[in-house]
Amino acid sequence: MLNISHIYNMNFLEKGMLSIMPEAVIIVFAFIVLFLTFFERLSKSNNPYYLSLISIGFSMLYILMLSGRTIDGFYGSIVFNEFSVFLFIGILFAGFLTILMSNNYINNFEVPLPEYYSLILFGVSSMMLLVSSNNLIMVFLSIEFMSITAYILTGYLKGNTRSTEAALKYFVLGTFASAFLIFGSVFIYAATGHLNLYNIHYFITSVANKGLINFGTIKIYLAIGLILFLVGLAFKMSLFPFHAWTPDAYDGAPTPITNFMATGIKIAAFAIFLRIYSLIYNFNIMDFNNILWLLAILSMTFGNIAAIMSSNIKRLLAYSSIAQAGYILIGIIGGGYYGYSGTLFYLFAYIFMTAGAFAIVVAFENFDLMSLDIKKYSGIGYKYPFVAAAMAFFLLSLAGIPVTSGFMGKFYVFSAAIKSRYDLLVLIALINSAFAAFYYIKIIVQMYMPDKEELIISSSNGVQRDRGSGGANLNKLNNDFGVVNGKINEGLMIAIFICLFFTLLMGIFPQIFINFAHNSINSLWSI
Amino acid sequence: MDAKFIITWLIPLFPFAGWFLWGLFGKYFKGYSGYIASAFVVISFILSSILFFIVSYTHGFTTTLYPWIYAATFKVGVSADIDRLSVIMLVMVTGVSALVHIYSIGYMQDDKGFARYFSFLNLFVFSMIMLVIANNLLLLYVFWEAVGFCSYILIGFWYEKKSASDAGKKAFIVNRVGDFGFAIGVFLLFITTGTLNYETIFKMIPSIPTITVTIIALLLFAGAVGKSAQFPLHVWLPDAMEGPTPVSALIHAATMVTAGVYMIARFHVIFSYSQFASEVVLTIGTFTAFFAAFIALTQFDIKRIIAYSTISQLGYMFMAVGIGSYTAGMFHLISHAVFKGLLFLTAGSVMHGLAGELDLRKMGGLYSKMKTTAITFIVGGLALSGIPPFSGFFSKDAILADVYNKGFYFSWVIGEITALMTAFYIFRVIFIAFFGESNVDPKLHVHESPKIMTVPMIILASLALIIGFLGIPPFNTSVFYSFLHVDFKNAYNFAPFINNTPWYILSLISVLAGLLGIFTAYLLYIKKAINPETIKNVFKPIYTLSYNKVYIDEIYNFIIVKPVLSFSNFLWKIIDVSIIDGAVNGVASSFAFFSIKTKKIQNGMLMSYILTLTIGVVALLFYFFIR
Amino acid sequence: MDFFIKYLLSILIFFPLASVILLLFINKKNEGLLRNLATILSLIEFIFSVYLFIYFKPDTYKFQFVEKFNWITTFGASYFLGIDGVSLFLILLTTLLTFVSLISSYRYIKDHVKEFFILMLILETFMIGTFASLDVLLFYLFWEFMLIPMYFIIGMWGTGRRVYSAVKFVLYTLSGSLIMLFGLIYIFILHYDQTGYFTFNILRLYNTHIPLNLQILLFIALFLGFAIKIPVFPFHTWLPDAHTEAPTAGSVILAGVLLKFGVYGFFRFAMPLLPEATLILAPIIIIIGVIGVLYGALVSMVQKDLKRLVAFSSVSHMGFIMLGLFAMSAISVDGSILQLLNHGITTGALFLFVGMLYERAHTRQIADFGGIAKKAPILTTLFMISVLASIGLPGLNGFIGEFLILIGSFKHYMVLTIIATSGIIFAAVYLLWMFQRVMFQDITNPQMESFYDMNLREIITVLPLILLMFFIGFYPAPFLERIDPTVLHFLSIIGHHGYIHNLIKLKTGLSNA
Amino acid sequence: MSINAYLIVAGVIFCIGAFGVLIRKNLIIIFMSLELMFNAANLGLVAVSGYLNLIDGDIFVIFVMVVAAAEAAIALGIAVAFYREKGTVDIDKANELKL
Repeated sequence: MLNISHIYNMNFLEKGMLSIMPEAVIIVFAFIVLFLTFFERLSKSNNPYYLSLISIGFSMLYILMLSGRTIDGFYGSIVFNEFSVFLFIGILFAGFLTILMSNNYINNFEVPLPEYYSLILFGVSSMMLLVSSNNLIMVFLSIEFMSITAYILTGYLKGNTRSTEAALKYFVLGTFASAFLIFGSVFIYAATGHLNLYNIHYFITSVANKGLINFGTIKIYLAIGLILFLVGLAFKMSLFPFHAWTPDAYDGAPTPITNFMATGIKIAAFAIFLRIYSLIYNFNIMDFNNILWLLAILSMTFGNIAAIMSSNIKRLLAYSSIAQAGYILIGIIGGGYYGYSGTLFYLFAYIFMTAGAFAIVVAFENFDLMSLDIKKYSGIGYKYPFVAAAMAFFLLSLAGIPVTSGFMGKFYVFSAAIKSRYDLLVLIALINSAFAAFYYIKIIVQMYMPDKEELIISSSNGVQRDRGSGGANLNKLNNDFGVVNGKINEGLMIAIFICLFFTLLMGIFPQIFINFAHNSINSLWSI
Repeated sequence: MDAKFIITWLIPLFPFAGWFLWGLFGKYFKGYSGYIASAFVVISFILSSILFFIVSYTHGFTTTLYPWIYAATFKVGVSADIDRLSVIMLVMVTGVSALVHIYSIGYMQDDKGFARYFSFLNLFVFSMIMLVIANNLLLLYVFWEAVGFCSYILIGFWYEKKSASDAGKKAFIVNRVGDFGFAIGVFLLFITTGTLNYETIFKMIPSIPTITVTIIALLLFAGAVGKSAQFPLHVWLPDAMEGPTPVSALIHAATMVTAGVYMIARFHVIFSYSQFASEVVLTIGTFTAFFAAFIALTQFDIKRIIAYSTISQLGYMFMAVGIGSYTAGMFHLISHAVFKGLLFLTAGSVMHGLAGELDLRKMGGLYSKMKTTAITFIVGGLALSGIPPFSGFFSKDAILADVYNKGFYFSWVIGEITALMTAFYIFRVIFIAFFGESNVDPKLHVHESPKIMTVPMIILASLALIIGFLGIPPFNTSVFYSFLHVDFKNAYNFAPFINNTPWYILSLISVLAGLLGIFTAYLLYIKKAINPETIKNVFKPIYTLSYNKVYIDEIYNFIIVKPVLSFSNFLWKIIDVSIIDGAVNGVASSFAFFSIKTKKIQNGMLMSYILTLTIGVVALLFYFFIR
Repeated sequence: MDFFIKYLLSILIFFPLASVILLLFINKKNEGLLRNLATILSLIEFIFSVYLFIYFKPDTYKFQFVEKFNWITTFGASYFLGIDGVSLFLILLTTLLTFVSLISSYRYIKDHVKEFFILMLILETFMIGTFASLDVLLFYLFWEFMLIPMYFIIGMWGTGRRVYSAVKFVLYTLSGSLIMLFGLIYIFILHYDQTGYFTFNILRLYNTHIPLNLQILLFIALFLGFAIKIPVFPFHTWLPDAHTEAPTAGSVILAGVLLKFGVYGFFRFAMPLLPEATLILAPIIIIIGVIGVLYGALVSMVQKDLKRLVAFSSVSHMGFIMLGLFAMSAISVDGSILQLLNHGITTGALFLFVGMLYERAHTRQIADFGGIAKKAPILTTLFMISVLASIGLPGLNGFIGEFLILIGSFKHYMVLTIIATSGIIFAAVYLLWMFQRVMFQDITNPQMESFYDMNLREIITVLPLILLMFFIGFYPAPFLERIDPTVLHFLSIIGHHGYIHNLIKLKTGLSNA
Repeated sequence: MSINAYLIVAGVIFCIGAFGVLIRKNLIIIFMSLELMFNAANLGLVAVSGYLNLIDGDIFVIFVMVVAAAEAAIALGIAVAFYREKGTVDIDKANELKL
């Protein structure tokens, strides 16, 4: 129970600085990296890369120092608590992995490095701000901050039409969506008269206790406001009707950035949505759950069905990430202690399996810029046993096969949903993941069982055009084992190892993470 | 571990060991395996004779080797039930087997599967012994099937011949059909009595409603019909002649095929308790006796003729047990075992002399070339056609007399006619094969079989002379009767004697019938008084019917085999592949179809993306406002 | 030593994984070493499992070799192992068959040897784990991951349309077991609602009280999962493809062990958890089973491909087992469990022989064979023994199981049992016909002239199975006396439910014993 | 004069902006419509905070303006890049990524 007045009375500045320390560290480093541009020699080498890694390390350090406390700064518009710690760590990992992937990849293009890394760092900090923000203004600001970095990074490959187009689409749609978001917050503001999330919660509670919640203007404003706000966030979470940007942006963006969007942005969006939604969950305002129920089912079904016939690995993963968003939403719908902790757990698991998959995509792109078509993966199981095995493992995790974190996450959110009796939802989700397994397995087939014979569904779907991220070079497609020789640099290896480690650990000994998630959920209401 | 136990279990042990040895190390023993195998069987023959005397001077007993299946309330042990019935069977089985073994040494000597042959033969003897001494239905059923398997493997002994392996398969499957009924009978018996042990069952029978007993009896009889080649399921036995001749002698004449009769005798309590079942047995027996003899009239394959005569003789036995005179049935079983074994062995010796020739039309005038064979064969023939003083006369008349005196006149008439036909067809064989002018292919040099083959034949021939006197009429005062009858004392007397015509009248009639048959054959084939061809043409339809074995095989093929196969094909091609699997793959490909359709949303046009987004928003707001 | 006995199950589960790690360090070029080492390790594993048999106390239904450690305290899931008379033999079967199939694939597997043996050992770990775990979540973990190694084995070393078969196998089974997972989670939550604490301990979950209509729905959910694995009649179409295309070792494990999981699942989970639904749905399931018996038999009668024939024959055998299990009389359930082992042994052996034929002739079409007997007497003899065991010839293992099943089910389902019994005729027909066409008659196909007999390795491969066939056939007591208490307890668990209690007592013959 | 009027006006402006984005093909005009939507939101905020005599709404407006400016910069950057490659600012030309 936060008491505003008591905050106003005290010296808030140091509290404020303390509360944003982890973000601040990263921002500072981001600037340092940015300044490297002025020094020709430094910027060419790998310094920005190492610096940014270090910065993540430092910020992690600060989080560990601060963890366990609950600090709110800037008039309670920023809150640092266990909840944020959990997500900070997730986001930092996402950024860390992204940076690790970027190293070799981005050197293949003639683009300035320092800006790139500093933008990633800015992105990370913005996400952290987003998850720790406790005020609609703050939410809006950090979302915009995040999006802007994402737009730039998406279009970062200068002279690459696909990249630019992706940036364009992403930008237009993103801004469109955030317009909805802000307009939604207008209505919420109008309904409650507060921008501070906690006050909103407080207000709604009181109104609800008076039984006026579904009454008159408040109701209408709140409804419109929440729906529009939801739209704004659902866009970032890429839930079904608002998913449209996902495949294109994922496809066009440089692969590390795709990973960044898939992991970091999605987590941050989900986290803030969870935080806001948990405020209103209890007094089921115009049974908002049904809307989410619908969105969840639509997203997972659409994602899976669309993914079945994708031949481009990045697009396939994009569709699958839409489906995954659907699964994660189940946790939020399930609600309650287990639902929310399950959601967090799933998010954390999701980071590593997705990042792992993308890391391997990056690895093969580094060998051969054409290798985005799944057909090009044929036979790599034998050429690169370890990497292929890892890929298989991540795909299985995404498919939700046991001993992987994916299964534990699914199991967690599903049981939470059943606990609050969303049987049909879970059933549909399970059936979904049954046929979702097909396209993950399709990739494994390509990797390990290469031959001319047909699958149940002939892999020869409508689009056969090469979708490399470099200039099209079709004659390279013809050789059978698509991937040219090359060695995977240690950065990627580390990334893959980290992902493997966590995916396996969360699959077999999830208890630690579950406890962690529980703590963070406990602190969610102790703002 | 008393003497009885040891002796009892040593009897099956020896053949069992033999099976093992020849099966595994046959090739190291080379020719000796035959001698040792025979020795084993002889030993168990001696043992069973000892047992015979033990039992005949003391009383029967039960002994258990080890508990076999103990599952919940279902408890069955491997245990033997030794009484007079089983010892008689034991002596018969081991005796005939011993002779056949010895005979086979000569017959099979230059066959590459020598050891294999003897291992299977030993296995058969083992199974037959166990079948005879079993004291519970499960054990009986087990070895019931085991002997079936032995006959399968021995019929198909020369597996390179398609006909042989076909015949083996046919035998096994037809037997399975019978065993199907038998198994159901066992189940029914178990759930009604809660046990499978003979004594317990027999005690409980009177307390069971007659209808149930009848059903049980009929089901068990189905097994007997399969095993003993009675009418609907007789088709396998003639084909079984593809096997080596000693096998036919042992399995398909003397022992296995009589298991059905033995089984009914063993279960006389059940059968005698249900009159209807017994009458069914009688009817089937009577019909089969006539039917088989009718087919045998016109065949030319010497072994097949004898096979059909076996079927017909088994028909007699079933008549006997069908009217409740079990002793008579058993008596005919024993004597038939002897003379039919003899006939087969001699036939084998003929084949041996003619390099495997079976067709009557390619024989003739063999008497001069192979005297022993001829004489023994004739002895067998006389026994078969029931001419005194050969054993067949006594045993067959024992049956027919009972049939008449118990008032089953129709069956009696059929029986007599059958006797006539029997005498005719067997002497037809004798006259054509051993007398008259020779149609033998001049190239091959016909020779008498070696001693090792002829001696068993001679022994059997003399037995065929002697055995009969165990049952000197009137039968119910004879040695055999008095010995065995005690085992059937608690049979339920459902068919009392209604008139006692003195035996000699009835015997006279049947002897006359026999002589008439022989005389007809003489007229036709020696005197040539009437040309067989003319008769053939006169009775054209009947002849063809008999010649083609009444088309039973063809009928089965048409009404059973073909429909089943086509139905299975339908199941596989249509139901399995098209419908079920089609549905499965259909789901998959429908997903593919949907996938392609859904991705149309993702058409790359910014316009449409914005449109979807907006539609989403509107839809949500709409959803809210209509609520 | 007592440590060894105490943690024997864990050792059994993780020993293969340890061996995998060992194998990882061996250069994949060095194939001979890989083969021998893997085989020896699996042999050691088998020897360990024999200890299980030695130290198993036969006269109790209580779980033995129990190990329990906390795993996920939040959900009350624990690393909870233990075996009773049923899982004991299934584990033994698993270890034996793994060993056998490893020897059998010495010559069959030519490429990616290392991967193959590693996958087989991983598979073994997960199979044993599935049988040993008494914790539902743990069970599901093992159960589900088991698909993956099998999928690779079929897909990478299979023949013909291997990828199609592999994918079909995985998707089919996966969709089933996901619906099953739904059912399991639901029961888990129901238990939570009633008691207020989470637990996955199956023994605790047995006490969950579920309203009847819900029970039936949940039973259907679980049924789908297990029935697809077995496979029961309409869900069987993955089986012929998978069996046919898989390499020999794969088919052996698939038929020998994987099919058992369905029945085991019914025995351990579906039926005790949802007793009333079981009692109500039993007739329907039995009807399905009986249909399966005839269907499998008839269809295999017209198969042209050896492996496909054997595959369909196991559909038929599984029908028998379902009949026995759901007739729920002590005798028939005993029979079903014994028949599980028998089917594993027999069908495993059959697949081994088919594999040998394939190695020599490079064809599986029955029409291409003929007259093998002349060339390969040993092969013929042993092959014939296993064929006869599969037919259910007395004196061999198959007979005992089938007979117990039928005689046990006869009381309550007379007509259905009679129909099922007719299956033994068809079994004789299709198997003997196959055998005749393959082994007997004269050599028609010239390339059979070069057919050679079994070598020592192959004889060693099948010998244990053949011996077991005879042993079980002549002396099944050691097996039955261990299975029996478990089965009676199982039936009493089902029985402990209200009005049906007495009915069950009647069924099991506890009262009229 | 209740708050509804302001919000309705704001809503109308917002919808106009949305329609602009929806139907126009020229990139620049789409950006302008986006700005319009933002400003509609601003109007709403100002109105509400004025109505409730609160300050934070107005603060929000300032932030929104700043963000809008920043976005405009990005937008123009992307537009220029797009024009460089495609020689037009017609968004229908942005159809390389699809399906």
